Amino acid sequence: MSEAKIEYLLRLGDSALILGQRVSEWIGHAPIMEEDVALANVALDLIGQARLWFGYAGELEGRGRDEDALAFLREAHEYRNVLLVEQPNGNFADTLVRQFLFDAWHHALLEGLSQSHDPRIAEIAVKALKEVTYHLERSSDWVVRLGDGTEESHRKAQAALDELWTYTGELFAADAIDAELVAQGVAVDPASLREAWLHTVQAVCEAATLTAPPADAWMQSGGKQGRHTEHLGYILAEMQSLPRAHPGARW
Amino acid sequence: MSEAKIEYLLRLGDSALILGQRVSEWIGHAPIMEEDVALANVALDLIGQARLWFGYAGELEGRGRDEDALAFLREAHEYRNVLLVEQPNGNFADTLVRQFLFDAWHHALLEGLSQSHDPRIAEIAVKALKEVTYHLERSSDWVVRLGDGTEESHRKAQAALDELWTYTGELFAADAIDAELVAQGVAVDPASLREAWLHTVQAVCEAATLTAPPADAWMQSGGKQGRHTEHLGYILAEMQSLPRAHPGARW
Amino acid sequence: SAQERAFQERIDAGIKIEPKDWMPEAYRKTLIRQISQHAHSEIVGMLPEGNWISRAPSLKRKAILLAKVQDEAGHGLYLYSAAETLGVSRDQLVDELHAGRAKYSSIFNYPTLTWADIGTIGWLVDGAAIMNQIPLCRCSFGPYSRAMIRVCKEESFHQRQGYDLLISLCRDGTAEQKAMAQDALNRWWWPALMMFGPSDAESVHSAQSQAWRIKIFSNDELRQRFVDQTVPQAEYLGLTIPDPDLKWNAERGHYDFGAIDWDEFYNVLKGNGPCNRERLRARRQAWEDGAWVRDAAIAHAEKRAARTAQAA
Amino acid sequence: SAQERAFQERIDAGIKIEPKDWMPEAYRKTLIRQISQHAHSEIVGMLPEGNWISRAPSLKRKAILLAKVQDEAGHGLYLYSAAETLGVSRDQLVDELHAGRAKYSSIFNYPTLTWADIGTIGWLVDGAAIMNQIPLCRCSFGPYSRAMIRVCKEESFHQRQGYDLLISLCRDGTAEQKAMAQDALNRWWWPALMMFGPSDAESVHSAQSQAWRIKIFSNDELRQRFVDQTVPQAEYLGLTIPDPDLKWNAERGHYDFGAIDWDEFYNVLKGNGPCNRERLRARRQAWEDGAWVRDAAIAHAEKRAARTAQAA
Repeated sequence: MSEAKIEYLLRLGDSALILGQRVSEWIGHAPIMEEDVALANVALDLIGQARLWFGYAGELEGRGRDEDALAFLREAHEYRNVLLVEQPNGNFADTLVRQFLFDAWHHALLEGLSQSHDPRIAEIAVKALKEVTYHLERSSDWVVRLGDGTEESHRKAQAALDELWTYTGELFAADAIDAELVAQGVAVDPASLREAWLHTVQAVCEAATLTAPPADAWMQSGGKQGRHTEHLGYILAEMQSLPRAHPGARW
Repeated sequence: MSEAKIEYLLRLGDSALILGQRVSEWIGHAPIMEEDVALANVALDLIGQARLWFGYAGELEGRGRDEDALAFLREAHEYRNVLLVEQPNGNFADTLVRQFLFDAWHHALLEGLSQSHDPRIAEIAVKALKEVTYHLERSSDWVVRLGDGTEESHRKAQAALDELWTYTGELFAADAIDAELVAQGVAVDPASLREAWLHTVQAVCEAATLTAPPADAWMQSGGKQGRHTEHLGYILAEMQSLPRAHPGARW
Repeated sequence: SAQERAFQERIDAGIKIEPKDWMPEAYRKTLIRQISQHAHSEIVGMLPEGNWISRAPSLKRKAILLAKVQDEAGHGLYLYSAAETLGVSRDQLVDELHAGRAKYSSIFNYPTLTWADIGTIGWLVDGAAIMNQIPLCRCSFGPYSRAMIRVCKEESFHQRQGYDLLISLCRDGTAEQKAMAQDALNRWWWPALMMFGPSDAESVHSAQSQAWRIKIFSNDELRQRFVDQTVPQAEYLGLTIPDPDLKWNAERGHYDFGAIDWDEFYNVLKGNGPCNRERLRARRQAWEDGAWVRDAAIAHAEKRAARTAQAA
Repeated sequence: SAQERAFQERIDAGIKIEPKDWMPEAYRKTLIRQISQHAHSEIVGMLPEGNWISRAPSLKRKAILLAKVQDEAGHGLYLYSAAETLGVSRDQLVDELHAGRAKYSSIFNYPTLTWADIGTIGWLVDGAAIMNQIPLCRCSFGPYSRAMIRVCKEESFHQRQGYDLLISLCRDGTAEQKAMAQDALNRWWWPALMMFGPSDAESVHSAQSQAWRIKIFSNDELRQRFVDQTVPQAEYLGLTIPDPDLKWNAERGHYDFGAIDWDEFYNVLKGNGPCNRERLRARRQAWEDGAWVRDAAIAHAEKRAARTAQAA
């Protein structure tokens, strides 16, 4: 039982960490200085959330792995983040559309998890939900601004949406881990989030004059099960380089 | 004594390895398919040379560090390559101008080392010299082609030359290690290579209709002593990721 | 027609067709499609393996991998040359690839996720490629046949190197390294079997191509041969082939194996593989980013020619 | 003039000058230069530290570093706002930076080569900055003084965090970690001392700035104070300050220290530091790459305003 829960917590933590890592690559290079602040803020929130999920996962596991052991000493195939968050930053539209597609899901998920029968999960979800409410507001605003901005920004936002869409399918696909925890009232059924997500996405796309790709398009999957895209290995090589070079050191 | 020689061998090996690593980033992405082959060829030669220098360094050191321990288990500040080779690939002109500036020096250096009183060094240098003769021919040809090609290619080649020039100074700067080995007839005095290098560079620049920056421009230094640019850390993080993640494993 | 009959008789007699010989238009077209598809596969195939050059875990393995990817570029170049003897230019063929109109081997639309994938590609993907290509060394079109002889020699070398890499992981390696190899086999096994193409019942063009001797064996024959060859190799590595239906059939003298998921195959072919978009994008980008370099090379060659002419 | 006399009297009486007040043109210009230089330093200063966000070795340290770099962006923003009260726009100031006409603190032209550099920057660079800035909390120009109060509060927090990072490396860490810290100190010590500017004998503008109370202490005074504060901190870490001439002078009640290599200082100022070109290029690139985003934001705001107007 506990094993499924650990796996589930790693999925939550890994998605938050990898997106936080990606977003933080922007800092110092944002198109507007206010965005250096905003991007750092989102990255900080996500990394903070990852720490909470990892902390709980490590405790349940009881093998002495703390948040840093989980973040820095697992390989790509042991990571459980969704594929969406490991996609490259690309241009600002790619980054903000990725953020928006994730936020809309993350928000619905955390709303659900704040009702979890596991009080620790519920508590973390409540805290994270406050942050993610702001994330979603911000990324929605940007998608609208870019979609309904200039011709160039519209083209870029639409291209980003078309490109990233294929990674949204697995957000709603349940596997045995989900099923087990849903049955216990611990987790949320991913499929149940889809309607709310699609509703948000369609509303924002409409305001942004963007066209959401067909809901039944071909979808990639595998991230939650540890089958990633070629990008994750590079992210981890960089992120883990220092702890890996100094085994056992503390920082 | 041996310590200076080990240091010197690491300088030779590290420059070859890091340039080989940089060049190999191009494979599969070259502007002309024939260049995928040629770039791979240069990278292969350089990595082969690094293996020979490291092999000898490891033997002299006698602490059981083989070529892989030297390549994969040293940190940036322990690397002794010149700064020039760690500079980013940039566009094809940046890569080929970097290669040319290095080849012209490397060629003169290996010519000198093939007369080294250390027979092992002389032997490796003779072998490497054959390869580098071709490298220099190729990179000179490309510099001429790009410099005396289109307006755009001329502009890019000149920009690359202006950008990279500041990293050529340390190629000719001797320190205590050099002095000690020069006195023993083992190494070549870096300062003695400068004239031949400048002659090659000026001849190629002339044919390429490029203007070499002033010889007395401000020069960066530090690579040979382990003070690098911010780029090297990223190169090593990626290159070393696998051996670092699996301490003690053999591949 | 009489020409066609004479052509077929030469083929049946085992005489090679050379570029200057008369040939039916359909033969020419089929060959261009087949050879260029093969060339594109070599070129696109550089990408998944190139992905690990910078991260190869030893200098020797790095050199081997670099040399292998270099060979692939070389194979691409000969094969385009062989296609060019049929009256089409490399640039035209490459345009077709970049426009998404030409195919390349679907196997390269799978990602290389770990170092073990590099060994597994050598072992299975090169292994399957050789199985497909060795018969083509005897194909009817001279330039293609000669290119295949050279390619096959190098590829069997690659295959041995890939297998050797896996031996290091599986027989001499740590538990993690062996697990990495098993995971790679799990992901590459079925795609490798699909490399032989649809089963004979579904396969189009086969009969004509066999008559022309540009296809020698059927897809299913080759696939069976591959399975028979590979199973003992997996056993030696101590790896489990991810097929519960796999077992030796003493009666047939072959291994039986499970049903292939052809939906996946057609899906990847349609562009829905994990890396289709990325592979094509990487090649297009290389081409577009390199335009100014090619322009410069041409401009310089022209200047030089003009100067030589003036001097004469 | 009478106006000028009255202005100086207000300053002498410790009354703040506010943007709407009359002020001498030279006072305005000097302040714009000083405040914008400070703002630019915050913005460029994000780069050397940002270089390690992706590689921070623990999640806690990563969060701390992110928050710190975020604060720097925030400081840049207040400081540009303070400068804007003097009748110049942020875009104008940023253009000056990108054109290479405006200065920023030379310290950011040194590379961050190891993780210990992040701690050392917090300890020494923020330490020196605070030393320079605390007096400015009492400077004569209201918006600048208020910005400085906020900035100093956050920076002293950063300094403590930097020092704490070094404690982990030096007192609780491995020999390699401590060596990393010593190496960082060796590289950053002299550049940190140079942050206080040329010695008083060489310093231009100082007298007038002191009269206007936009400079409170002399460069040499502040530098001495910094050395006196820092030496015991280095001792606690067990690190050696790379200055053979450094020693306590009981008579003066201060540490004596060696001569500063001003050639290096002027060289870096001239653009020859290890990272001058890269820093400026990174900022310019961010600006150029972001142009379409800023255009989109403006276009959207205009569309929205037009729609609102139409609806009304």
